[in-house]
Amino acid sequence: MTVLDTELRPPEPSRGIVFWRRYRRNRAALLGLFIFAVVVLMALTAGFVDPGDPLRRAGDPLTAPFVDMATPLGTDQLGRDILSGLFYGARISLLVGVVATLVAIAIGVIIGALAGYFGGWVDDVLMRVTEAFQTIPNFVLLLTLVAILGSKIEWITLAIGIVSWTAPARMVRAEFMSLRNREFVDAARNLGVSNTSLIFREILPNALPPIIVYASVIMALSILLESALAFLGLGDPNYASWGNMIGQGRAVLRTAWYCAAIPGIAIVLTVLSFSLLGEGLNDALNPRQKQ
Amino acid sequence: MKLALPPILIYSLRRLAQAIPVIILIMVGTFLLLKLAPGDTVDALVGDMGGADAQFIERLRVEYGLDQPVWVQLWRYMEKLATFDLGWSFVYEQPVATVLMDRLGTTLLLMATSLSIAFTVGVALGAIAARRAYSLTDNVISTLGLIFYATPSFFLSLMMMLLFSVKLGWLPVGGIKTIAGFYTGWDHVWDVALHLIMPTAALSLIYLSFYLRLMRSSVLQVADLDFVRTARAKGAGETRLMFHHIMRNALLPVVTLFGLQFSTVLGGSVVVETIFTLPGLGQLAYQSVIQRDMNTLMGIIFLCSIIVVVVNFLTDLLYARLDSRIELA
Amino acid sequence: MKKRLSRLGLAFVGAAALGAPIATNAQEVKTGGTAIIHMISEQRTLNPALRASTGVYNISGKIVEPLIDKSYDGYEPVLATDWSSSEDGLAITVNLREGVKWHDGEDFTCEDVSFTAMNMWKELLNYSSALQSNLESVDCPDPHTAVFNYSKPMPLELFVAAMPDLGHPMPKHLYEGTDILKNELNTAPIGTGPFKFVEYERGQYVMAVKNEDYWREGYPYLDRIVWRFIKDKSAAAAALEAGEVHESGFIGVSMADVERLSEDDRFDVGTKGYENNVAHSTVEFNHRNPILADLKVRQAIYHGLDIDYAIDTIMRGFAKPGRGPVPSAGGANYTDDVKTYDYDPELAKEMLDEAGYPVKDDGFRFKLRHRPAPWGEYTQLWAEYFAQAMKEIDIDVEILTNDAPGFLNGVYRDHDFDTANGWHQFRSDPAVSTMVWLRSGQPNGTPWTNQFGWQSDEMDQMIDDAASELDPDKRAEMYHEIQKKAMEELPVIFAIEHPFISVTSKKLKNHHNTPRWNSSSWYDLWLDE
Amino acid sequence: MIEQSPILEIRDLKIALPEGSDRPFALDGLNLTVKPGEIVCMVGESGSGKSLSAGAIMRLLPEPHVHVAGGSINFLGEDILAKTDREMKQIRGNRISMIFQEPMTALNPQKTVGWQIDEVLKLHMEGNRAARRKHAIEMLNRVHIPDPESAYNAYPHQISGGQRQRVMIAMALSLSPKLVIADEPTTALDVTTQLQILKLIRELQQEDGAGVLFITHDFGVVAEIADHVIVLRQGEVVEQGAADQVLNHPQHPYTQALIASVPDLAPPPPKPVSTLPVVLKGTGLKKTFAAKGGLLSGKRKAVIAVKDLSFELHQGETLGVVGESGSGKTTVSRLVTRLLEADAGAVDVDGKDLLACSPSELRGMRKHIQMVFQDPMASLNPRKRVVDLIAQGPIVHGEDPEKARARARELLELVELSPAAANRFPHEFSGGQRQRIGIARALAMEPKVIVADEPVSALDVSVQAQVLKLLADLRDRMNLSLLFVTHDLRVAAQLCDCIIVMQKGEIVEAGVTAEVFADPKHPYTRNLLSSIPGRHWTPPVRNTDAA
Repeated sequence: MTVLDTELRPPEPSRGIVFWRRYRRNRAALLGLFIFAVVVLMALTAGFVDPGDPLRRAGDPLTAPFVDMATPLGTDQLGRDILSGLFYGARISLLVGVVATLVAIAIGVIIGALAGYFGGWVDDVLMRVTEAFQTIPNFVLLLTLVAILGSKIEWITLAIGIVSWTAPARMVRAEFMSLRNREFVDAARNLGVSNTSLIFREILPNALPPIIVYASVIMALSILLESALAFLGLGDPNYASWGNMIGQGRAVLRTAWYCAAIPGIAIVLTVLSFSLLGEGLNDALNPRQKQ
Repeated sequence: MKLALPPILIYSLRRLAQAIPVIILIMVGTFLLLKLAPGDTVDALVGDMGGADAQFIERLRVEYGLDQPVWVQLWRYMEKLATFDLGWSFVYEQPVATVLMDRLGTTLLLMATSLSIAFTVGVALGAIAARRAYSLTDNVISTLGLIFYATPSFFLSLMMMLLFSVKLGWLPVGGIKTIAGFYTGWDHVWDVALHLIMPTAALSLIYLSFYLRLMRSSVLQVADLDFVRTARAKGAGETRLMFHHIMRNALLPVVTLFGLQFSTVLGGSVVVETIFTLPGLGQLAYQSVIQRDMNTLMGIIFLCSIIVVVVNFLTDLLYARLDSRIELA
Repeated sequence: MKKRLSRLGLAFVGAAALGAPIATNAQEVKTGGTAIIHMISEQRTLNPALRASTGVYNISGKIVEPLIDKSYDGYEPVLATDWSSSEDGLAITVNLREGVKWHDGEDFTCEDVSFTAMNMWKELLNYSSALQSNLESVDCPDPHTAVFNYSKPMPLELFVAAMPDLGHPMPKHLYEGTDILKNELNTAPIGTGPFKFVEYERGQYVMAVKNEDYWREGYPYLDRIVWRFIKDKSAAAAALEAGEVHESGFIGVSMADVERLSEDDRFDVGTKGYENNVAHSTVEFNHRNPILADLKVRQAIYHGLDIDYAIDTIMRGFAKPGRGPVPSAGGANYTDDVKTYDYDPELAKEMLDEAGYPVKDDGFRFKLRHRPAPWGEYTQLWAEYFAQAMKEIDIDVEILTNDAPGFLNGVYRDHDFDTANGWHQFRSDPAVSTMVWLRSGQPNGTPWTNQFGWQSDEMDQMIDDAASELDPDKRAEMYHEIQKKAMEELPVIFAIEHPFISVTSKKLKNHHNTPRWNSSSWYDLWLDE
Repeated sequence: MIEQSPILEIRDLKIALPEGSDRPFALDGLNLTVKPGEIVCMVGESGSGKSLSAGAIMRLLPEPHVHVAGGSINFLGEDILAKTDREMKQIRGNRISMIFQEPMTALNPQKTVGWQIDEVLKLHMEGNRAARRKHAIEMLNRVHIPDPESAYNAYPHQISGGQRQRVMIAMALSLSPKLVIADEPTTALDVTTQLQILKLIRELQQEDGAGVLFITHDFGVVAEIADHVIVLRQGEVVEQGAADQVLNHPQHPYTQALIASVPDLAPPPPKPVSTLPVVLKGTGLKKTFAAKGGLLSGKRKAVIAVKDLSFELHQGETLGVVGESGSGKTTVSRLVTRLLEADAGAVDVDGKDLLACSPSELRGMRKHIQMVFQDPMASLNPRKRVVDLIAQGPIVHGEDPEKARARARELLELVELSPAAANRFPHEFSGGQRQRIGIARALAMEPKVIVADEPVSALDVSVQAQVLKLLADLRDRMNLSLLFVTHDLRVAAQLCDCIIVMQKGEIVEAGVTAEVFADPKHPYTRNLLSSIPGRHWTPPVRNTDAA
């Protein structure tokens, strides 16, 4: 034997670097990241680009894009600046996307973790509840929740989170079921680690990668759901949101296409970026599926 | 198996026994949830009428039993439901069962066509993309899939309507048939098909993209499995590999998704049915929510639960058919 | 802005010229064909004696006829031939048309009127049950004479004005002994009208065919009418353009499309035919809020609203500023000699300062929780404009969006709002419509009534007096006074008066030739195809 | 014997790996000849490139990432590398066929056995359905499948692992190929089955006169079957020659070291019967699993994993639990640590019944009985640094975190790892190193008993030897008591003082290792012992120690 097994390999680069290396191999994912960065930047700089209220009257109603440089992307029916709406809308869309996703993931993780970890009747009960939620068409449930709670953006976001948790719950449950009998969990249990620690310290971090990837899907769907609500006139009119802009813009679609089309394209691109981001994350976090 | 019943029947009964608590949970939950909403169906009706005087409103409430405590209302409803009586719709002034049956056909037609198109086309494109992974074909298909996925269905619907109905005049704007057309036989079928093209497209594209992406990764995964290597070592060609070895195994996760998505599609059809004025359950559900038409909404949810249970049962059977590892007997 | 505003006038003139039957004589009438009419909402019941709503009349008005209809020349006898009142106003005698048959072949008689009046109009019909609450009996001295007996005087003018909407007799022989509310005929009506009900596909359409035995000889011209339910306004516009629909009434397409289609020479676009169906876009105050109980604040808010701008952008010029509870279409009862509030944000700010509401550190004077009615595009836009305009005078507005029951409940039952907006329809006579906005003592939970916590004994007295005044001139005078007072005290802002707008294919002829055309029987409508 | 022309001749074969791999060539200069009727064994540890050579012969390399970069492959005198895809399809399965390692995954789960055999015939043979069916059943007969007719219609999951491998062999040999490539065909099988399969391959190959290229990592198997041996290391041939020559007179140091790593079948001399106290005692342990029924059968069948098991482990002693898969030996390791709840019985650790403890008592008791797990990949939480992994136990039990970490670093040295390893994550280590970390983790608790569940079965033979040596050293130095679960009789022979032989959840034989090996009483034990591959071959005297 020439090589001793106890010799260490050269240290590997940090997780972050490895992650980034894997991520950047996917060129589409880089594009996704770029668009996402642009959207985030828009959300952050909204206050600099237009310090005023994006809902105020900024010019003559229905000014076409590139006509008046005070409102470069034109104005809507009430003379609101579309560019400013686009920037402030990025905030709302991201907020809805991120918070609703967090809500959905949080509920999903708790339910899925308990069901998957304990199994037995806990699993049975929790899965029946999950099935019940899954059986009700989620958009109908969303409409019902919005009918109950009203169209405040906070409630809408919460409601979107509430209708989106079943898929992550099932994923977390499946992950937990496969991880709970892994040897490292047994090893930790054998050290005397408590159930709570096993669930949250040992298993959860290992169950997260597919959930993180799926989060990008929820985020995308949340934005689509918010816009569909707004389309049906159930958006929160106190904020400039892309969904609201489309919802109102469609009334003037035939005469002032830009009112709906510009935020529409913004939604398509944002959702697209989430989706590409998700694929990149998948490549980076679950490297088994290699190119 | 000691009982002399055929296994499929026993399995069905077992599934039914599992489904009943879920359905009861759903029904009670929905009932109480809807009761939390401000206002009731009388408010909605009066709003629709353009107003009414106070006695009239009071009388309606008593008539509809809305003056009773919630628990009494719930108990009465569940009692009736236990005999499969879905009650009376105060908004439609018809038995809920009639209201639902009127709509069910359209919805099933729309959902069935959308899902089957999404499924077949998605699976086919996904398989093609996976077999030509990372080529131009794959990139085109994957990009299309992403765009389908990212475009809100209402946006797509409006754009299609603008193009195909208004500008080109090829397709009707909405509805399920030409109303004063009085078509019969194949003309009628053709007429309905024409009306369904755009709604089907609008509804199916996002699911198509789901299936496409899932199928693509599933095929890529299965193609890496050992038995595919075995088949290749046997001298099987790529086509044979695809159809005899990869396809069936790769379809399994897609079939699972299919079962899970059925109720989501019903939700998605709310918007599409609204835009294309298709008299389906999705639109009915939305209307029932904003009209607080408890009985109708409960009926829809009930019907939907049953459909979902049946569809899941069928996908399980299909799954068992596809996956010989699952014993049928 | 001024240019747009003039459109309203033009539209009326143009439509009037076009609508008068004589003017179309130049063209020969064609018979046959199917008219397809867009309906934005679906009432689901088609019995006008159970539900008073334009959505019902729009369809069933062709199948079931009222005793009296309204024309541009006044009231037009339909199933009634003439009517008179006793001196004391306690009995109204109506002579009925002879030789009229129900669609199932039975004769139409006073028994039908009596049955319907006592069992439906008085008991079950919204709005009508208040109107007919003093109705004691309907006697039938002979098959074609009906005598309405009241316990308190009923002004004949009010009775007649109510009849076009609230005076549809239904066949006694098909309703007697049944549960009226669950009678199948409520969704498949049998009437005396020029069209017979054929089928009702829920969510899709209602179809009616020509009544060959119609009492007006030689009518109707059309073979068939189909009402299509299209909820989405953009889809409706597309259907109009694709020729799949001939008419869309009650602003069934978005205002932008109204404007666009008005420039399309395939369509007649106008407000004619809705003189009986004018509505007000409102701003409603919750006077329980001490800030809003202050008249100065309400006046300041009115000064802060640029009504002309709102008419121009939201209503595309198809409207005019409101002048109180009676619209300009209200005939003799209307006056424009009232206090007005011009757009003047600076003045508004001054008034708010004076009222003791200076701008605070957060940049606002106070905050209003505003509930907009969810009646579609323009109530929504009007709410957003309201919020926009209030911010200009440093009032913060939070809009609370709800669906219809949520809104009605929030405003009219729970009173959980500061301001609200919606629109309310004027039904030819102030006594049966807008007065409920001002009269106190309305039971809690009754929508579109004074649930604002505003109470004025003087106003209540004026309203009661006007309602029972039998002399039309005096009555009109009283309503002028009410309007003046309402504009001074501003319990509600009747901000914009807008008639409804219809988009009609030019293939339809004789359309919009009565002041409640969409609700009328269309016996003379024809299609040039 | 007449010198026959070779079936396969590989000259100077080079297989290139994708850029960024740890070496440029997976195989660098492979020379090899397979003659008719000859079994050529290619031996090497993981990563030696032995499986890729099979891929190259079949032209089934995952191109373009991995591709042939030079050399020639001649099959019956024709250049394989010059063939078109079409021609290759004709050759594959027909004239060259392959047997794979994992018969469960190598067969399509969705097709019947018959269909899969029929597929080869359909692809390469003229003849109608009936003729093909007849041929297939004949082949199933030849591989000694009990009921060929019903096996023909069975799905792979419905037959046992050994039968599946027989099906693979039937499939591979059905067209009497000239060359059979067997890629670790018995690695996934139990020892008794393994022997049968090896015999079968030998038997059929002799009947057909085919050449066999047999790829394996196991010198025992080599000793059992090989005519000719090639030893590979890191893509390079270090030694080749006749089997006898290589096995008994290895020339190259690497070969020597590898052979030296093969545990000797001779058990250690029996220790005097221990008088030391019993540290672990199992009494009447029982465990039944509710196996999941089929989709349509609601009832779950009960599978008895362990029934009525009792044993004693004295301090400083190593007790081996030996058995094939399904014997319940792994369940035992989980029961005594209470990672699984037993249905009945008691486990006395240090005089206290572990199974009767309340959850909080249990947590306290756990430090007395620690475990080393089988899978070095799965047993370390990939998201934790090594130092935290080792220190976790003491910290949970109330040790000061700083002290625990310092101790963890010391333990790393004890298991012969550099202290630099402390701050790394598990994926940065090799399998053997990870197993050392696992041992350190168990030691950190200073337990009374260590339960080791197949701790070396996932390791290459040379690494295995080192880890076993470490375990033995630590045991002796620290006077550890070990419960050692293994399927490998050679490993058991080397380490265990006493053994328990299990079959289907029951102890069939127990006793001092040397005695059991020398004179097995139970037929099953005898069968096991006589199935050990290469049992007749005694590795040459170790002239070098395992280093």
